[in-house]
Amino acid sequence: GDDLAAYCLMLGDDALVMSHRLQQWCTSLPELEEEVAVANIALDLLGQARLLLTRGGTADGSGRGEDRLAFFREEHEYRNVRLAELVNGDFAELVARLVVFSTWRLALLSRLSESRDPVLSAVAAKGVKEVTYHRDYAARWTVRLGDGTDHSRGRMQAGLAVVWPYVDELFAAHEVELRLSAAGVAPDPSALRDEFDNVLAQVLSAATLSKPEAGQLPGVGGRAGRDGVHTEAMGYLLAEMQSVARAHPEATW
Amino acid sequence: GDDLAAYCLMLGDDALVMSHRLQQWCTSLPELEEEVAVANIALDLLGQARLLLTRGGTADGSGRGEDRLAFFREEHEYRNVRLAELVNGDFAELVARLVVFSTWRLALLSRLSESRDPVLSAVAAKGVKEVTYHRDYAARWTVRLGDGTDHSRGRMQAGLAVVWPYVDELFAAHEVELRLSAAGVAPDPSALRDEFDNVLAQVLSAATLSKPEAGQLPGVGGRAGRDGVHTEAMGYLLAEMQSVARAHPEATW
Amino acid sequence: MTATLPEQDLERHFEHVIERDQRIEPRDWMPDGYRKTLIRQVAQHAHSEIIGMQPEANWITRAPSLRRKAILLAKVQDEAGHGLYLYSAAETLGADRTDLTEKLIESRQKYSSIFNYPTLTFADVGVIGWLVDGAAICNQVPLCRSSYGPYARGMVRICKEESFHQRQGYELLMTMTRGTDAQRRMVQNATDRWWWPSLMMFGPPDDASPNTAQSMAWKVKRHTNDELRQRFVDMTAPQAEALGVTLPDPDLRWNAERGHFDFGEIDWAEFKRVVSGHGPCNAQRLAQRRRAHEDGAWVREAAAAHAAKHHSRDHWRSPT
Amino acid sequence: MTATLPEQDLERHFEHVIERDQRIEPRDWMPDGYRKTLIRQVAQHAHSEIIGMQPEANWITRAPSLRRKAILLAKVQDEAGHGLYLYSAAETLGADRTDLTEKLIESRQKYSSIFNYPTLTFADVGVIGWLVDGAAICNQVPLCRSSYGPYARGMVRICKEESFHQRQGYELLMTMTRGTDAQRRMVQNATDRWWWPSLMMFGPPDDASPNTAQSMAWKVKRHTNDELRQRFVDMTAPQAEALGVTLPDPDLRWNAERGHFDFGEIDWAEFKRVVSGHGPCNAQRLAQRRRAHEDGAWVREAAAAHAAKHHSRDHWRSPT
Repeated sequence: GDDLAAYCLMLGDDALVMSHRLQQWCTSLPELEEEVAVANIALDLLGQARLLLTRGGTADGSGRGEDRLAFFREEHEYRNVRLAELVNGDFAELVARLVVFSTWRLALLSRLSESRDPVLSAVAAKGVKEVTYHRDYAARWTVRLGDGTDHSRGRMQAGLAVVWPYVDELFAAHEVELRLSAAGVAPDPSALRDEFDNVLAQVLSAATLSKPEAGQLPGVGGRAGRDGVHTEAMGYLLAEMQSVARAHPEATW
Repeated sequence: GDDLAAYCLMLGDDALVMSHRLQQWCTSLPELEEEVAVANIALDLLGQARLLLTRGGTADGSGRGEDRLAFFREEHEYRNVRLAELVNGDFAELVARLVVFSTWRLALLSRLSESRDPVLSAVAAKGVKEVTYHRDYAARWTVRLGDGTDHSRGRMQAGLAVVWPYVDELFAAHEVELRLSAAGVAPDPSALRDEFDNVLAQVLSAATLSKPEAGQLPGVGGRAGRDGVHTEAMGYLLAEMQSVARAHPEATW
Repeated sequence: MTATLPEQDLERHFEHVIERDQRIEPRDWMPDGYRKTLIRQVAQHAHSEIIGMQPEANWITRAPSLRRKAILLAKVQDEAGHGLYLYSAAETLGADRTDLTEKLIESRQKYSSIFNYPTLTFADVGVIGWLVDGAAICNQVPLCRSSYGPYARGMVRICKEESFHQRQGYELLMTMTRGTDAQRRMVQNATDRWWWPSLMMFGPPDDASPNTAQSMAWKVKRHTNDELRQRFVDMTAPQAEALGVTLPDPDLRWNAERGHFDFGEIDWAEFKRVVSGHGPCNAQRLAQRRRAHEDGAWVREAAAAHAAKHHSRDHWRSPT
Repeated sequence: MTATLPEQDLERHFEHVIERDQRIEPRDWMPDGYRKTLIRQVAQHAHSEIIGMQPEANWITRAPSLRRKAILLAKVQDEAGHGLYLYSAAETLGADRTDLTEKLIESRQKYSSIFNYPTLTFADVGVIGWLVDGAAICNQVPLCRSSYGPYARGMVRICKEESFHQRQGYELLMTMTRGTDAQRRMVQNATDRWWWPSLMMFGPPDDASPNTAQSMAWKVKRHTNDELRQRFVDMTAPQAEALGVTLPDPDLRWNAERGHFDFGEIDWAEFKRVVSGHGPCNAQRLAQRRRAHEDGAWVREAAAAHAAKHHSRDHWRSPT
């Protein structure tokens, strides 16, 4: 129960926090088509977050609903990977983050759709369709920017360098994930690395870009997002996201 | 009592919110000397805010302390002018806002130091010394940037254009101010305009800059900062400022 | 074929189509004035959808429930979609989207003035759905019968989505007014701020609206401003009562004789100020649109360069 | 005068001054190695003050009481002041502040690794005051007797302010541990994260610190790393007990025989990673410093241009 709940929060928080960063792009994108597409991706992830948080609140017996979990947890209770919380940069950074995030998430959800937990499996199966589109969208833009102008190529390469230090964390297994993997409920994150590397290699090759050399961002005392240890960006994100809900703790909306 | 309290909140909120915007500059300034100076101005204004909010909480008999007022009021209860809440731009915008804000505030505090209210008068007298320095600092930078390079001159002129629409609001008298003015407690804001215009004219002339032609930002249905009607920037500012205090409403610090 | 007909016959055909309430289509001949009027109308509508995203997008990241966040995000996305759709309709008239965007950014074309007011609380999201979308629907439902085919068809789809948004807004307000005192105060406060600007959405009074006659003759406008405004007030006043909020107009009351609600005088001086660029958010809205457009220039250039290299065929195919 | 003395005599004079615990002053002759070592030491210290502003400045705008906000803002301001003061001291050795800033930004000079950890809660502000300033004081108090005059005098002032900061940090923690459960948890959590990095502030163990001997001979360092580390642990362990927090080291205990606290093994691999640029915030801290410096370039140029025009005399005088 507790492991399953913790796992639902991990994947749910990834989606919720990443969705927040995409929401912040709203009205700032380079074309209206991108406004529609990025809002759509943000909506898909928000939908995934809602299902996963709801499942998490049921699984741990706490009876906390999606809103209780989204708006009344403290930073250290959030389980998302730090890639999701990274402060927004330019459009190239958005594309870079999205291609990394959705390639990883698609690999994860594909395997999770075979989970022994029927709810997780159903949520994942639905997510696979969505994230397949996200990955394609991000990959197409990676190629357009990488193989566009000299200027865009430089910016796309720089965008990749910004997000790359957050990559290893995606594949580092938390003990909860290891136990659920042993139980056939969730994949071992480290098993997703090959698929990720292969897809990224294809995309980068089509984009005439090279894989960044950046070192990896360590945790604090070995603890990172999955343990509730985040970056300094996270507190500001939650302050914004939770401000109205917390100003009216007794309200229903 | 209520008018006096409202007035203390007006001047206190001006200082608190402006101080917040200066605090956000911390570690981003062009020189270490500017780090020291801007932090110093932010500290002075924070000190003024604390005295004024405390006085406000006493005057209205509510017994609310400075922290209750700073961290647990809603946006519409904040009485600051909208100039104070404007989102930070570049260093030229900072200088432009500071030269406008402190020229106005110095004119105000000078007269307020002769208030019939002994507390207000003492707070103002202390503030006059501080804000005299703020104004000099901002005026010196206005001149340096205006009469520096062609590039800096253009940016300084642009910075002035950004803040100028917020100027008229500084001199628009709220009914509370009019009643307190009649009672000899506070100056009528409109009476400060000449001094402001004169000082700004001198600074701009020394800086070889021209007075912006920008139109003035109206309120909403005639209501603006002094009535608790702010800009869209204000909600984000308060979400950040109040986040920790509101997450721990029972705590003492 | 039509190209060989003399201008007089073309004009007679055009008028005949209009008279019989049929549709003018992109390749049909149309008078220059008709084309210009429509381009302006459709472009302004498109601009309004795009600028109109901003006041609502302002609350997406702070929406206090995930369900409301999803609803709001979907709504703002719909507005982007409407904008795209409408720019396409304008392109069928020979306009160019890039050119229209430039005109918006340089203040040479307008958008609905309602979006020059700030959204100050989450209740504003509900009130915009209720009043602003409500007024937009009153304005737009008749345009589903616009004489210009692509616009009329676009409006059918857009109106359907707008009335969905309107119901969602009203439902949010219902939930809030049944909630805490603070929530009820927020709703009242937002209603106070948005009511009069909503009435201004129908444009100047008929006696100060010189283009109305021609537009109505061309059937690109089907009712006068004052007719639509009255319809909106008649529809909205009972909704306000059902919500338990007070519309900020002491003169608002049912007139049994007229069979309509009477209402107070609109502050037309404020209307003119805001239309002419001096509302609380005009500069902010345009600056945001300009920033997005300028910051995106390198991206659009890259996409164009890539398309030119690869004959508009993407180089990357998803591994399956 | 001194310029005419043979090098040997100069060196003898220098060593004599050092031996007698007198001060070397900027215009005195000094060996190249001494000068270089000192420039590096003082510059690293200056850089540490400047980079050290960031983790604390992170909480200024969110400080949960106005009193704590003022204390924190004043502290961060003090750090900027220390930085200025120390860069000046480095300049007395012939270094150039602009050049030192470039070296920092390009990672050619280091700063204290402790600032490469994130501040995750407001309790971190208190713990930094208590542990990080506490460790800094242990390091720096002996430097008030540095053989180099300007640095020694700077350290007197800086240490005075640092111990003020340290008391304020401890006092914040006292208040928090007497507060709510959530506050106590925050303090414990912050202590858990900062304890080991604080111990690393004293540098590698003596047997891996090859420069210590020369620095001690020159009296620019007065105690070994391990001596200072022990002193810090001995000072801090009882403070932790008074606060009611647990230091995250199961091996920490009083050793009556030694008259010191024993403590566990430091993770020197982590130390090396962070020192060599791979801590949780190295990139972020340098990027922020670089951004401020680059964004400010046009301002510094303008100031220089203005000064050149007006012979460094400001053109504007305050009307009085």
